[in-house]
Parts: sequence; C-alpha cells; structure tokens
Amino acid sequence: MSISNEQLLEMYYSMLLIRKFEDAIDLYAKKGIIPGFVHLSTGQEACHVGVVKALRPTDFKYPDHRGHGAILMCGTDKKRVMAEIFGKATGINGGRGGSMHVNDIEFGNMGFNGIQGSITLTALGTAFASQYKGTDEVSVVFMGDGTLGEGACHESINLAATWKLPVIYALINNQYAISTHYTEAHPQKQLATWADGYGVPNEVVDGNDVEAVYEATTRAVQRARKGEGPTLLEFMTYRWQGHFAGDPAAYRPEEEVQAWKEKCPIKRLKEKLLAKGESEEALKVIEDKANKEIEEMLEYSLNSPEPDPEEAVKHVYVGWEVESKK
Amino acid sequence: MSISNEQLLEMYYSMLLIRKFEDAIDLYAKKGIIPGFVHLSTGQEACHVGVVKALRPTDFKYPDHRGHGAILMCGTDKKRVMAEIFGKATGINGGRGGSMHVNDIEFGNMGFNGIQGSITLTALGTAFASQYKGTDEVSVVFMGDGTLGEGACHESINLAATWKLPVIYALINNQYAISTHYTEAHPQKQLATWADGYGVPNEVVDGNDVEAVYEATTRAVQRARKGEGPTLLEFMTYRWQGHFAGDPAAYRPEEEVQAWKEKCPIKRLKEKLLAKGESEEALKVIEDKANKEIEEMLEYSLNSPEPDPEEAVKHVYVGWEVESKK
Amino acid sequence: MSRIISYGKAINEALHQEMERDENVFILGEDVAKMGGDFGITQGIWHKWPHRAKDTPLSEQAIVGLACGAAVRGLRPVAEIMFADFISCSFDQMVNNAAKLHFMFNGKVSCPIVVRAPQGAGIRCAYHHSQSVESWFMNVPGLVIVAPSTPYDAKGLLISSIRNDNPILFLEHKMLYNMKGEVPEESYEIPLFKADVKRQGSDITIVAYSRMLHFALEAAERLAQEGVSVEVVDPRTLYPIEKETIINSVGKTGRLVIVQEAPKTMGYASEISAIVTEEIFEYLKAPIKRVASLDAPVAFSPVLEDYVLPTVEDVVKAAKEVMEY
Amino acid sequence: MSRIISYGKAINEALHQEMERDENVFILGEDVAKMGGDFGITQGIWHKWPHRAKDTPLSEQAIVGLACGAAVRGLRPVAEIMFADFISCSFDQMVNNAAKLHFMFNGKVSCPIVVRAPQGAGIRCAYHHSQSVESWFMNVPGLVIVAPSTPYDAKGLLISSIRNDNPILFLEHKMLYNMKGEVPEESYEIPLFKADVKRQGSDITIVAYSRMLHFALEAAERLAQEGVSVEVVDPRTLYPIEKETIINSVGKTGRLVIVQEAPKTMGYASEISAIVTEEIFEYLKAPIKRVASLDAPVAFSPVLEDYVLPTVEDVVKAAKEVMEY
Ligand SMILES: Cc1ncc(C[n+]2csc(CCOP(=O)(O)OP(=O)(O)O)c2C)c(N)n1
Ligand SMILES: Cc1ncc(C[n+]2csc(CCOP(=O)(O)OP(=O)(O)O)c2C)c(N)n1
Ligand SMILES: [Mg+2]
Ligand SMILES: [Mg+2]
Repeated sequence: MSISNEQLLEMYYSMLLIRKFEDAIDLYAKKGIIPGFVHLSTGQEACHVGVVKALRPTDFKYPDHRGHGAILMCGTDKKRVMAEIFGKATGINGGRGGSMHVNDIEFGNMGFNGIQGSITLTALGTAFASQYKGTDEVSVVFMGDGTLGEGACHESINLAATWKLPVIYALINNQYAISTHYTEAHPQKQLATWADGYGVPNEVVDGNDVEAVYEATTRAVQRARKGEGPTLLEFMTYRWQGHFAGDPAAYRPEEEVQAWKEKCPIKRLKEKLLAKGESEEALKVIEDKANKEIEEMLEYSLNSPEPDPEEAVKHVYVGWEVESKK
Repeated sequence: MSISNEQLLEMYYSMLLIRKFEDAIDLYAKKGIIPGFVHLSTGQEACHVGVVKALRPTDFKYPDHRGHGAILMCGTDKKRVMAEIFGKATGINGGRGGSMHVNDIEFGNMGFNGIQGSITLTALGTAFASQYKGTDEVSVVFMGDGTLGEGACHESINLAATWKLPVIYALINNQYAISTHYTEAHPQKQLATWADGYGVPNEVVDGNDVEAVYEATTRAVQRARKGEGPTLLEFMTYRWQGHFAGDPAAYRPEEEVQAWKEKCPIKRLKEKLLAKGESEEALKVIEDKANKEIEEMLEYSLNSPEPDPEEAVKHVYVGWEVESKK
Repeated sequence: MSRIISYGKAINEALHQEMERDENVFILGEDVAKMGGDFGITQGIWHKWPHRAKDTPLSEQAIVGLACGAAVRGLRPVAEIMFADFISCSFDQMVNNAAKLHFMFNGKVSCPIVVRAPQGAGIRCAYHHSQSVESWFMNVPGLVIVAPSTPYDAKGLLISSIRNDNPILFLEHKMLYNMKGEVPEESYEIPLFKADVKRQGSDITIVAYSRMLHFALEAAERLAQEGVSVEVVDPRTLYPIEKETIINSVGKTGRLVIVQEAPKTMGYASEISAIVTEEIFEYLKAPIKRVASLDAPVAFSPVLEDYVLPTVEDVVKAAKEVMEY
Repeated sequence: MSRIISYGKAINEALHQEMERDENVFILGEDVAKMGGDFGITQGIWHKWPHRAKDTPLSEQAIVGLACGAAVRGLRPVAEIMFADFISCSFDQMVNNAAKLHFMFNGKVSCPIVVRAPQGAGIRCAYHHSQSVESWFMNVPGLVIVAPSTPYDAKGLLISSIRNDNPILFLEHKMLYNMKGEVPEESYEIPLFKADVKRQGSDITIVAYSRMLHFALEAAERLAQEGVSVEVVDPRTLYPIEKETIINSVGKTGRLVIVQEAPKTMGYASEISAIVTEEIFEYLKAPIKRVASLDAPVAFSPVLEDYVLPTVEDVVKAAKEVMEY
C-alpha cells in the first residue's frame, strides 16, 4: 500500500482543519456562545482522518461523542456541521442535536450517539444490511477506551464475529475515560487483546501516525468487504484537552500531557512532508486555506438564525403529530 | 488433591439424588401438578455436585434457571426446595418463586434468577463485599453457554478481573441454548477462550467427570480466596432433556443425545467406584437411600398447604405495605 | 375468506404474508428461526426463507440495536423478545435509539422496526416472566405501543405495524395465544392510532386491552343481565394515545372504568383517567375507576398469582360502584 | 447550626456524614472517586476513605448489580449514574433485581441501595442527557423514588435514603445543583413516603417536585398578587405514593394542578390525577390540570429546549383556568 504525496497533503490539510475547528469550538464554547458542553478531539486528528479517508461515502461511519473530526471527514457540508454545534437553524440537523449529535445519512454519517456503547449495536444493523443485500459497504464504529466497559460492546462483537458482519471497531485509546485511566477500568494492557477472546483480528496502531491509521483501516476494510468479518483496531493516542471544553483535567500529570503534545500527529506529518521535499511555503498555503475555511464556517454559524421553536416537536413520529404549544 | 472414597460415595449419592429429583419433577410437571415450566438438569449432575461440594456454606452460590441440582447441594432443606417448586406454603420461599427462584440466604443459595446473565452482576457485589470486609468467601455463578451472549457477562468479568474480585464463572456448556447450538451463537470453539480476552485464567473441564469438576473448582476457589481474582471454568456436558420439561427438542439429532447418554456422569462414577472396590450392593444401598429421600420429599410437597393468598403482597417493601384486596 | 384460527396462528400468518410481500421484511430473535419461536409464533418462516430468519445469541441489546441499524437501511426487521420482561435488557436501545432515531436525524431517517414481545401473567412463571411492560415505555415519545386483544386484531395490527414507519413495540399476550377467532385468509390492515369500540352501550364505558378486553366483555355481558348497558372500547394502540374514541364514548355515557393487567400505579389506566378528567370533566357523572393488578411482583404459586391479578368480578364490581355513585 | 449552602453541597455533606457514621456505606460509579464526580457531588470522599470510593468502568449494569450484591451482604452502597438517562442501560438491574430482591427472598434479604442520578433538562445537552426518568420506574413495585427540590430536603432525604432498607432511586436535578438554601450542619433525617406542604393556601393545590417545585412556588407568588391562595405540595417521595397529604390538600381546596418536567403522557401527574379523581371526586370543583413538557425528546438548541419545557407562565395559566372554571 502506498500513499501518494497528494493524499498526504490532503490529510495534512484535513488534520489542520480539524485542529483549528476544535480550537474555534473551544473558544466559542468558553465564551458561552455555543450552548451545552463539547468534547474536543484535539490531538486525535490522525485517527479521525486516517480512518475516514480509508472509507467510501457509502460506508457507514459512527462518530462517537468526541466525533467532530470524523464528522468533518464524512463529506457533510462542514459549515452546517459547525452551525449544528452552534444550535442554529442551518445546522445539519436543524440545531436539534448539537455537538454530540451531528449526523447526515446522505454521507453515511451516523453521528447521533450520546449513550456510550450504543452505536456498536446500531452498526450491527447497517452491517447486517450489507450482508442481507449482498453489497459491500462496511460499518465503522468509533469508540473510546472507556466505552469498552459497556455490555453493549460484547453483544456487538460476539454477534459480528459469529455472523461475520462487516463491522470495524475503531477503538481510540486516548488513555482516559474522563478521569479514569484505561488500566483502571480494564484488565488488559492493550485493549486490542480483548478481541482475541472472540477470535477477531486486531491490531494496535500508532494513532498519531495518520499513515499507519489509514493503512490499518484499509486492511480491515478489505477483510470486511470480502465477507471475512469484523476487525478491531486500537489506536494509541491522547486527548489534549480535558474531557469537555473547560474541564481542567487536574486528574492527570502535566508531564504526561506535555510528552504527548511532543508527539503531535500534525507536527509529525509536517516533518514527514518536509522530509519528502514539500516546502514550508506550500504547507503554509495549506494552513492558510484551513484558516480561511474556519473563518467562513464561523461567519456562517454566527450569522445563522435560531431554529423556529415549533421545530422542537417535529419528527417525533412519522404520520402522527404530537401536541405543540400552538 | 485427592478425593477420598468416602467423598466419592457422597458425590455418588448426591448425583443420584439430583437425577431422581429431576425425574420426579419431570413427572409431576407433566402431570400438571407442578405449575409453570421447569428446566431440568438431568445429565449435568456432575457439574452441580462437583462445583458446590468444593465450596463452603458461607460462599455465595448463584444457581441459574437450570439450577435444581446446585440448589440441592447448598444445604437448604431439600424437601422445602421441592415444596417451593410445587408452589406450596412450605416452600423455602413460601411458594412465591417456584422452579427458577429457589433461594436461601442462610446457605448462600442465591437462586433467584430468571433473567439470563443478571446474576453475573449480583455476584460482583457479594464478591466485592468479601474484598471490602477482608474476608475470603467466594462467589460462584452458574451460567450456560447461551447466557454468555448477554452484555452483562462482559461488564461482570471486566470488572471482576480489573478489581481482582473472588468470582468464579461456572459456565456449563451443555451445547445448546434452547434450540441454538453454542457454535451458532458464539465465534469461539471453546467458550473458555473468551476469558483470555480479559487475561482471566480459564480451563475446559470434562463436565461429566465429577472429580475433574471438583478439582478444577477447588483450584479456582483457592486462587480466589487468596485474592488472585476470577476464574472461568467451562464444563463440557449435555442437557438430556428438552429445554423445559415437555420440550420435545426436535432441533437436535437423536444420535447426539444417545452418544451423550452413554457418557452418563453417574454411570461413569459408578464404574469408577466399582473399580475402586466398592460393591454393587453398597451402591444399591445408596440408591435406595436416594429413592427414599425423594419419596419423603414428594410426600411432604404433595401434602403441604397452598400459600395464604395475602402473602402475594407481602415483602414488596420494607416498612411500606402495598394495598391488598383486604 | 374467514376461518377460525388462534391468536398465535393469526400472528404467524401475518408474518408469512408480510415476508412474502416485501423482501425487506426479516425476522430475528432467540430461537425464532429453526425452532420457530419459544411460543411457536414464527414457525415455518425459516423453512421458506432461511436467509431471512435469524436465530440470535441471548443478546437483547443486539437484537434491538441491529434492528434499528437495519431499518435505517430500508429493511423491515421484526424482532422477537422471547418474554416482554427481557426488554428490560434492551431498554436503552428502545428508549434512546429506536424511539429517537427519526427525531435525531431531523426526519431524514426513520426506524420502521417491530419488536414483538409476549407479555402478561397467568402461566405461573413468576415475576421475571409475567410482567406487563407498556408502562415502562409510555413516557417515551417516539415509540408506538400496540397490544392486540383478538386474533383478528392481531393479524391486521401486525401487518399495519410492519408497514408503518415508526418503531413499534408489539405486545402480545401469552394467555391469548390459544384463543380462537375469525380471521380472514387474505392480508388486511387495521389502522394504528385508532381505538375500536368492541361493544356498544350507553350507561358506562369500559376501556380495556389485550387479555383484559375479554374480562371487560364478560363483565359487560353480566352487567347487561342486570340492565346496565356497557360500551367497551379497545384502544389497540396504547401509545401515542388517540383520545377521540374514548372521549366520545365517555362523553355519551358519563362513566368510565379502565382495566389493565399491569400493577395499578402509573399504568395505562392512570393516563386515560387523567386525560378524561382534564378534557371532559363536566360530562363525568361519577369518579373514574381503575381495575388493575395489585402493586406487587407477580408471584409463582397459582393462589398467589391469581390474588394479584384483576378478575372479571373486579371489573363488574368497579362498574357497579360507578353506576351506583 | 444552619448555613446557606448549595443543593449539590448539601448532597455532598450528607454523603460525608453517612460515610463517617457507618463504615458499611461506600460510593461507586464512573469518576466518583478521584475526580469527585462529573458534577462534583462526591468530592472529598475518596481523599478521606480511598477504599470506600470506587471508580468503575463505564458499566451501568455492573454498578447497579454490584450494589445489589453488596447490599445483600449488609453493605450500604451509594451508586452514582452520571446522568439519569444512562439508567436505561441498567434498567434490568433496577427492575428485575433491585426492585424484587426483598420480595424474591420472601423478606429474608433486603436491598438497601441508593442510586443517585442527576436528571432533567435545561443545560442544553439534548435528548440523551436531559431526560426525567421517574416514569420509567413508577410501575415497578419494590422501587422507591425520591426527588428532592431544595438543599434542605436534599440532605435530609439522602440521609434517610441511605439508612432506609429499600432500593432507592434518588433523582437529583442538574439545574438545582447550584441553588442555595439553608441547611443545618448536623445530620438529620427527613421521612420518606411523606409529602411536604411547601406553601399553605386555600383556593387551589399545586403539586410539584424537583425543579418544578420552584416554578410552582413562583407561580403561587404571582397568583397571590391576584388574590389566589395557592397551596403547594411537594411529594418528595414520588413512588410509592403517600396519598394523604395531597388528598387532604385537594379536599380543602377542591382544585388541583400538577406540574412535572417529564413529557406529559404517563407522568407522575397522570397518576396523581387518577388517584384524586378516584378517591375524592366529589370534592373537585374543577378539572385537574397537568403542566408538563411536550411529548417530544429534548432538543439541543436553547430555543427548542425551552419550547418543550414547562414554564412558570404555563403553571400560572393552568391554575387560572382551573380557578375560572
Ligand atoms: C452509557 C453511558 N455512560 C456514561 C456516559 C458518560 N460519559 C460520556 S463520555 C465518557 C467517557 C468516555 O471515555 P472514552 O470511551 O475513553 O472516550 P473519550 O471521552 O476518551 O473520547 C463518559 C463516562 C455516557 N455518555 N453514556
Ligand atoms: C435475558 C434473558 N433472555 C432470554 C431468556 C430466555 N431463556 C431462558 S434460558 C435460555 C437459554 C439459556 O441457554 P444456556 O445459557 O445455554 O442455559 P441452558 O438452558 O442450556 O442450561 C433462554 C433463551 C431469559 N430468561 N433471559
Ligand atoms: Mg478515552
Ligand atoms: Mg446451554
């Protein structure tokens, strides 16, 4: 498998875009302009970019609660992703979902998850439909190290393995579930070994190396498309921010955070690109482009109207209207 | 570890008692005298006897829905076990539970399970209490091959392994969950390997060899008492009857049933005892004793009164009476 | 053409006909395929369509979750939960996934799943195999709950449920499986969200569903002998609630008894009582009465089980009290 | 001695005092130990009693199941479910295990667990982090549901709940955590199963709990200015239901409005309405009204969220309609 320079540059752009997107969200969340709370994927960009770039628009992608990065990669109109997080009428879901619930069926973006573990089960269904219809779309579920504690994960992998469903578990091990280190919540040293118990192929992958992520995902996808069943990929990475924007994350050592920041996936790719002969200037152009796009998204989001309140009771049922306040 | 002849004779008696107990229950269930449905453990006697005999009265034992055998081993007054299954006032739970729900806290008999998988979680709590109080009781959960499908099992073993709780999973692989062969419900060839995914020690044990069952359990119990955490034991055996008394079990090949009947755990122990020099006559005396005990239990159960209807609304709460029909 | 068949058979026939009609329909659940279901309701399907009948592991979460995901892709899953009690294990999937999918996707996705589950007491199987579960779900917007009381309704309502685009919890009653009644051979739909007047009357309205409908009809018969004319309304769809039929009936009779098998507190009857009081208080000639199980788990022994369940006698008594008020 | 502290702090203090008093009390849940809870409610406990404060994996089933098993052995677990919405994942443990243990053991075992869970909307976190869950559990005999509305009640009710021998779902409201009020420093109990008259009045009764109690009190204040004397009753224990206080109040006023934050259909208000209609119909001067959220999931955007939630204005309006009937 070889990744072209062009692809790498595109990945570089994407990772920068996610980084800047999260920075913007962080800022507007702390300003109190974005309602509710937001979980940022800063530091995990390589996982989101590497996984989704290895997929087709027709595949089913299940971003989790820390999913902005993956969502931005799906193909969904990015400014409408941001507008959704701002709770605006122009949001991709009309502002009814917000940060944790940004979905877009058109691009197989199944971001609707607020209950950890739940999407490992929904993914069984989209994967089953491929098998049922004899098509080759795969279903990729993002999940965190902490989420692995949920019983749902077991029911999912047990069935996927038994029925050989095209499910890929993209387990982002960013070391913590809120304040709890993964070694305090699980008995395994590497969570990937959990899949051994089901005979499910698994790999531990450097989650800060976008090429490694892309390649591992591609292998898993190939297996899945051929009907060989599920794979679990454990991406080792780190959550730079607190659990949510504003969480001081006092529960973890500052040196640990610094050490991981040294391993920044974007810096790493940049060095690789420079080594491959790309110029600082060319990379600067890409960065400017990302900055500009974020500016446009922000402008769009900030200037979008609030939803019509009556929308709050729409689409509860198909063919049955619930009472509104008239 | 060596098991004395005396112990073996006691086990022989226990296995015979369970066999005859189940035969009696089968008969009275089919006669329509026992209400509801009953799940018989015929053919699995070695598992129930071997496991419970390796435990203390103060340990916590969680028989499952096919649990008569284990329940009879706990120390609970056996005639009151049978009376419970008959739904009588003299039943150990006053007739409110029946076959699936025969429990007796006095002997650590936690038989209250109707929801598969649920007791793997309760067992965490009784095991945790040992750790919390610094005592060495273990908690042993019986579970079937089918039950392993439940998400609860994952949450249980994950926590037990992480916290090193004294839980022993006595997984009775009798090949079927109702009509579904275990290889159709799980990806593993041996379910014990599931525990590998959690780094939990596990063994596959001949579930028709009571000595092997006893010894494997003893090893697991020792580990647990020393604070070394959970063990999973997979006992390979077979369910002679249908899923419930009356189920024709048309879903499985008759030859399979016959082959397993050849491997009868009681016959097997009998042959061993004869080889060790016990006489046919001595074994006959034991069998007569078992027959007699069953007769007495039946007489007790059949002649016991029905519960007082008002009992149906007792013990819903502590300190709050629910409305009765006056 | 109509024949006399059982409620269980009527459901089975609906499944066969819908499998035949639409290749997106498939069934899944524990022992539903090769064995045809623990209560035999899915018999014959696997034999005809082996790839469209799936035996699952004991994994209620996966059953409902898989159904939701498959529905998103245009399939029409009909899942069975062996006993309704076990939906407790997939409660999250029902409440936070199935119920909200359409809403979460802002209407761009729907979740046309049917989760069939036998519920109710009477078979002497104690508290983990006897519950009536509708109350667990009636504060969960997005779900639809259907509970047929007759073979005719069971077939028509199941066909409508499979064709409907909402997530539907289809509650069958174990004690009705062997009940016989007239059922057309051909396929037919019975509208959801529409109560059915099962008996016309003018003095008092009794609302009852599932097994309790038959208690209500028997009570009505007995009361008729004493000169009381009872109107019996079967809501059929329990949730969301179509109010008109009940309100029209009580508007006419001025008296209402509601019968449910679930424990009394916070049952379907409570909601109907609240609605009627709120909307047509002025028409009420007497207090509304609820007939229900006592607020206790269902115990095993027949004398205990029978003690907590409502009886025909209870319905008659409540109706008389209302009449005599 | 009393001081002004927050509702969250009051709960924290109750936990500290009960940990101090009884070494069988311990806490468990996600991030409750080292971090002191997602909402900071369990702060300081792990520092004092590291072995009695346990951070669990994301395993809601295990949290509740472990609590039940530990309780059987005489411990007094106080579990936290980070958001009440996630009890959906341990619904089976609550309903089929905790609720029924005492019953299943024929009274020989009890299940003294407290499951604390913050619920309710208002923090702009959409449909998976905003639900009011009491209705899911109010048809489940054996469970107790407590929902404090003030810092004073929060402390006293939690202490009583920990000491009580029943399984208790203790529903805190996220929007009340920062609310301040007078709370004695010393330990005290507030009886369970006993409603509290929070304001005396003679014209109309408003029953409200948790955050809605404050809406009711504000509405009462406004109505007072228009000459309407409102009695406000806070049930505090939602289930099982102590009827006397409410019935006495409505017996006096003849008018009733019930306020809940949960969606309207099949809420606490429905049950209270049904009880009152059934028991003191003859005292009712007007229809009973319910004020509640609309029957929809709670959407994210503030304008959407606010639209579905009840407001003080809604309470005032309902009360006036009842008064003017
Ligand atoms: C069923 C459920 N339990 C708990 C939570 C609260 N919660 C949200 S994210 C989270 C931690 C998740 O950790 P992890 O899976 O490692 O993902 P990360 O946040 O590190 O990306 C928790 C406890 C939830 N949303 N759903
Ligand atoms: C949660 C739940 N799901 C399903 C059932 C119905 N059920 C009872 S026993 C059983 C099969 C269990 O198989 P296994 O665990 O292998 O035990 P065995 O019956 O073979 O002893 C099923 C499906 C149940 N009681 N609880
Ligand atoms: Mg993490
Ligand atoms: Mg089995």
